[in-house]
Amino acid sequence: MLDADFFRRWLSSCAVLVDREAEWLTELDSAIGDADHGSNLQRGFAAVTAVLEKESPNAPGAVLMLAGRQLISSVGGASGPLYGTLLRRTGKALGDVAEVTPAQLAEALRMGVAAVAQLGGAKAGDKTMLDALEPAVAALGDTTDSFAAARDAAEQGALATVPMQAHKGRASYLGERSIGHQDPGATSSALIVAALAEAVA
Amino acid sequence: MLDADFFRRWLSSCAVLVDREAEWLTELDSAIGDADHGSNLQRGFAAVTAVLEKESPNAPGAVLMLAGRQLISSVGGASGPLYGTLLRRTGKALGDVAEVTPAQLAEALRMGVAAVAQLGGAKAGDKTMLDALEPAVAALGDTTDSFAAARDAAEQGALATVPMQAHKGRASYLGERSIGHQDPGATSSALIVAALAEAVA
Amino acid sequence: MRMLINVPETVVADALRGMAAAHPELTVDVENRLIIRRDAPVAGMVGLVSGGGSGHEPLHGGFVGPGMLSAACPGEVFTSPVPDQMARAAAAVDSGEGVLFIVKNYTGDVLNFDMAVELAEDEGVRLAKVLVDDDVAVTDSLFTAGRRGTGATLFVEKIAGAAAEAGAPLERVEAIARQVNESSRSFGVALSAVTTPAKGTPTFDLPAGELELGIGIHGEPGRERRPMMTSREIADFVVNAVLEDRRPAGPVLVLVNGMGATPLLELYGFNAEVQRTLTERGVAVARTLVGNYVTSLDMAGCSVTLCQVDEELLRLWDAPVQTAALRWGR
Amino acid sequence: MRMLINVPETVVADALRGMAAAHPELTVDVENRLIIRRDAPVAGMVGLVSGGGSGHEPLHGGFVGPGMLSAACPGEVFTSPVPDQMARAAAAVDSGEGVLFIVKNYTGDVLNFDMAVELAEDEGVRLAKVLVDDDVAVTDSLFTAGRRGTGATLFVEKIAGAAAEAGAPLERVEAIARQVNESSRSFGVALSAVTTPAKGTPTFDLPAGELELGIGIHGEPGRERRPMMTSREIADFVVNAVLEDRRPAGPVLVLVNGMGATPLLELYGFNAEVQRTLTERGVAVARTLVGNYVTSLDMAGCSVTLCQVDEELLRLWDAPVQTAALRWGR
Ligand SMILES: Nc1ncnc2c1ncn2[C@@H]1O[C@H](COP(=O)(O)OP(=O)(O)O)[C@@H](O)[C@H]1O
Ligand SMILES: Nc1ncnc2c1ncn2[C@@H]1O[C@H](COP(=O)(O)OP(=O)(O)O)[C@@H](O)[C@H]1O
Ligand SMILES: [Mg+2]
Ligand SMILES: [Mg+2]
Ligand SMILES: [Mg+2]
Ligand SMILES: [Mg+2]
Repeated sequence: MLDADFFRRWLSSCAVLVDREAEWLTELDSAIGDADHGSNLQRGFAAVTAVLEKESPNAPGAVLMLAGRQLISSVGGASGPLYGTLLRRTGKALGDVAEVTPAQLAEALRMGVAAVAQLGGAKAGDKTMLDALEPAVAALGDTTDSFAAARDAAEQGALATVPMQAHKGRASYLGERSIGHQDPGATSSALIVAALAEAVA
Repeated sequence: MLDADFFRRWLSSCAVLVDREAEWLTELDSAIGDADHGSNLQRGFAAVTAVLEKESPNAPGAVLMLAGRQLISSVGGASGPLYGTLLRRTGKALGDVAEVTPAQLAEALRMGVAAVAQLGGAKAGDKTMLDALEPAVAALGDTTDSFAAARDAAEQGALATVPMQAHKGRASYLGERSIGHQDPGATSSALIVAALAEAVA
Repeated sequence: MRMLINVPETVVADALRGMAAAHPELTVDVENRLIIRRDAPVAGMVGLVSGGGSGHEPLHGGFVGPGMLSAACPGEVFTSPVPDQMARAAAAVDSGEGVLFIVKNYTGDVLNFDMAVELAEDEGVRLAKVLVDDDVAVTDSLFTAGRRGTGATLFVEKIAGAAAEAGAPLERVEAIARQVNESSRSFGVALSAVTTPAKGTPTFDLPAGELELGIGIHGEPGRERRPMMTSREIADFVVNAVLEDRRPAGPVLVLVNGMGATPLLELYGFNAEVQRTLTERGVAVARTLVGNYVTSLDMAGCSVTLCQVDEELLRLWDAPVQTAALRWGR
Repeated sequence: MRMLINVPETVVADALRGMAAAHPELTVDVENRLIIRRDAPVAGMVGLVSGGGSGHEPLHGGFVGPGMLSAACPGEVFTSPVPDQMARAAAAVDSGEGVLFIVKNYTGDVLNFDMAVELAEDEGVRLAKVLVDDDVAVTDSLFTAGRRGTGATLFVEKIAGAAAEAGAPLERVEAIARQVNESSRSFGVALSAVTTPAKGTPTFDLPAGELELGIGIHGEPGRERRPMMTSREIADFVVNAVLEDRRPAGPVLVLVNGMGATPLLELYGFNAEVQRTLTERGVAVARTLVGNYVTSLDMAGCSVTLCQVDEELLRLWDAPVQTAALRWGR
């Protein structure tokens, strides 16, 4: 069973990974975007860490909803509302129980990812975070073992964005020139899913 | 004897030499000035050439006064009024005779150079055009043979500005950082004197 | 890094403090990142709120004041602001007549402003929203995020601002803003890439002697790279791109906009070529504005925006404006 | 070369054509290189003429109009104009009340304006001349050309312009201009060198990560090179240099001026540091102006000018001005 502490660990792993890879994310965003994805997420997850230190909700759902709200209020850009919605929607789906099963989390995350797709209007193949998030939630099963599979699927998904032409977000302005670059949002999504696997290890 | 045609030849040699060395003059001016000396003189002597094609005064004095006025009206910067005054004052000193002797020219040029010193307030050693002009007019004698000596003296004078610290003009803003560079104005003065030697050859 | 900054993290807050000091006629809320007309809310007047990533100054903060914006919300550099800013701005400028959000069409801006609409409506503010999407370098289709908002933002903010100042109701101000956007088209070129404080190196590599055609204002590369062109050739190319997308049926406002690092001397020279090519193509020019207004930090380059105007829009354009960056009339 | 130009030879004429198109409220004489108030000569008003090399835009042409200059004479890039221009300008703006020449203290400008004084006086115009020499980076001694004229030019032109507009006689306008210059001091820093159209490469080599202290506005290198400093450190250094030369005895006008390529975002942030250090040193600030006003083409960097003002100068500063680049009041 996964309790609020597990979710705090997940989010703090996210913060660590994003911090570590911030320069790379910004580098990727500079090739086909506006060179801010790394600093956006650094700022966002630092704010999440800070708010979770101040307020300590006891339910997984409340932790994620608080974190999501904080991302929305501190990131800006496209990724702020999108990742914020991912966490908020997932948290909402978890309800206010004190512990959730991996299967419940998998189901809730699928709803979170669907909410991202709906908000941004993107679908698989558009070269966005969805290209990492969708394979990840598809790989999630009934046990925490599946977190590692989700991580690998997200990583594969991020790599698979390289040959794609972007159809959503800033990278779409480049048309064919967006081909040949890895999508920054898909890359950070892979980090977030990797953090999930770390939190359970 | 030197007639109006000789002075036209001198000025057209000036135009040719300045054209050929314009980039170098600008380069020198970029080290300790504002990177315009070459284009300033190019513009100026092109205008002189043009006006002399239209109007053809018959007296040496008139040729130089027209050329000087044209430099003043087309160059701008420090060198426009200074070289303009050099030619105008020299021309004035030559009066309206149809031919002048080398000795008369030498005397007139000395008055021209003195006028430059008075207008700009500079003296030998200040790292200006005077450091080429003064040795040049000192080397001028009673025959046209002395023109080559004047050319060499001007060249030496220009080279001698390298170790000087500038006390006049833009280069003086640099203080000690002006040391180690050849003065652009002294360099163009050496060209103008070299043109004199060419005109007689 | 050739930047006049302390650390990348504080550039926006530092700039707001500097604006506060230079412009006592504005209310600058450094903590909440808002620039507001000192006299807001103005009784009987619709509020106009815009915002977007920083790095495009004077857009938007320099356009706050009588006759133009009621408030501006600056985000981090090239990052759209967060919904809290726009919701707070809406509350601060609402006199009861409602508030219009002017949003440049970028995914981030659209999403954050949409969330702000929800927040502000929860607070009881009546809201309308206009998207600016004038950049013809981007194909507007189902397979892109749509055209970007660039230079036309200035036209929309100025003209809608004049309408609001004159007491037009929300629906009318919104309709006018929409008309201005629909009548406007832009195209931009870069002669150098931009360096953001966070990255510290140019966002793309543009060798001297080449230029990028169809760039945006966020350091994104353009659609195409070419060997350097003359001012005359660039004017022909840019104006052609704009006119091919929309051929104005009447006189136009012209914005010859610098991207930040192109000297005014060059911009004015470029304007001469833009006017020449417009004349050659039979486009009548009503007014021309030349300067660095919708910029991209230290990018060298320019953009041209044409906005077809009828008598009403032209009257609103000419109406008095009193902001940090745009002032005339009274 | 990263320039939006046709050929170096025509940049000034091209820019004047572009200004003419953008500013129907000005008389722009492209052939004779003059920018003149449309209503000149104004009966009963002293004429104000300035000029200098191009490349410092909006100085001087952007400051022509009611409340500031009567005419401006642009030279080639970084090259002072020729006497014929100033003489012609003087004749065009003289209403019989005489004309004041405002001359930045550079050898070229001084010599050419002096020749223009002779020409104009021959035409019967009564002339006065004020030299602007505010740059404390240059030692003012018998062994230099004296201090350079930089940012204070804006203060002199604005304040003397307001005095002239108010009908002050030539002697009074001259005295006020002189007082403004004597009350002003500046210091500038460069974060990059400048590239002139004629040369096409930077005038000096400034590696990223270093800055030049004490630069002028013509691409001359400064007095000293140092490793890059923060905005806070630069503000301390610059303000210190200015105050060491002249400690104001009363409130000051502050100009935080960009050299051309430094983004407004950075300039405003720098202004925050300038204001902080002024407060720490007990200097009272009456007004602050932030922007690119006295520029050096595409140079990155900034300068700070302080001008001590009494009540009269402050009133004249606040008086209405209607030019392309500076506008307020009415
Ligand atoms: N419509 C969308 N749907 C899903 N993801 C998107 C969409 N638009 C952009 N993204 C993701 O957001 C990432 C960029 O995030 P970020 O750089 O933080 O925001 P911005 O593009 O506003 O600068 C992209 O790499 C992409 O993965
Ligand atoms: N006061 C002066 N007296 C004599 N020559 C001077 C003086 N000031 C400058 N010069 C000469 O003028 C040259 C610079 O000319 P130029 O570059 O055309 O003008 P500017 O300095 O106005 O750009 C200097 O190299 C110097 O030789
Ligand atoms: Mg981005
Ligand atoms: Mg020079
Ligand atoms: Mg962004
Ligand atoms: Mg010069």
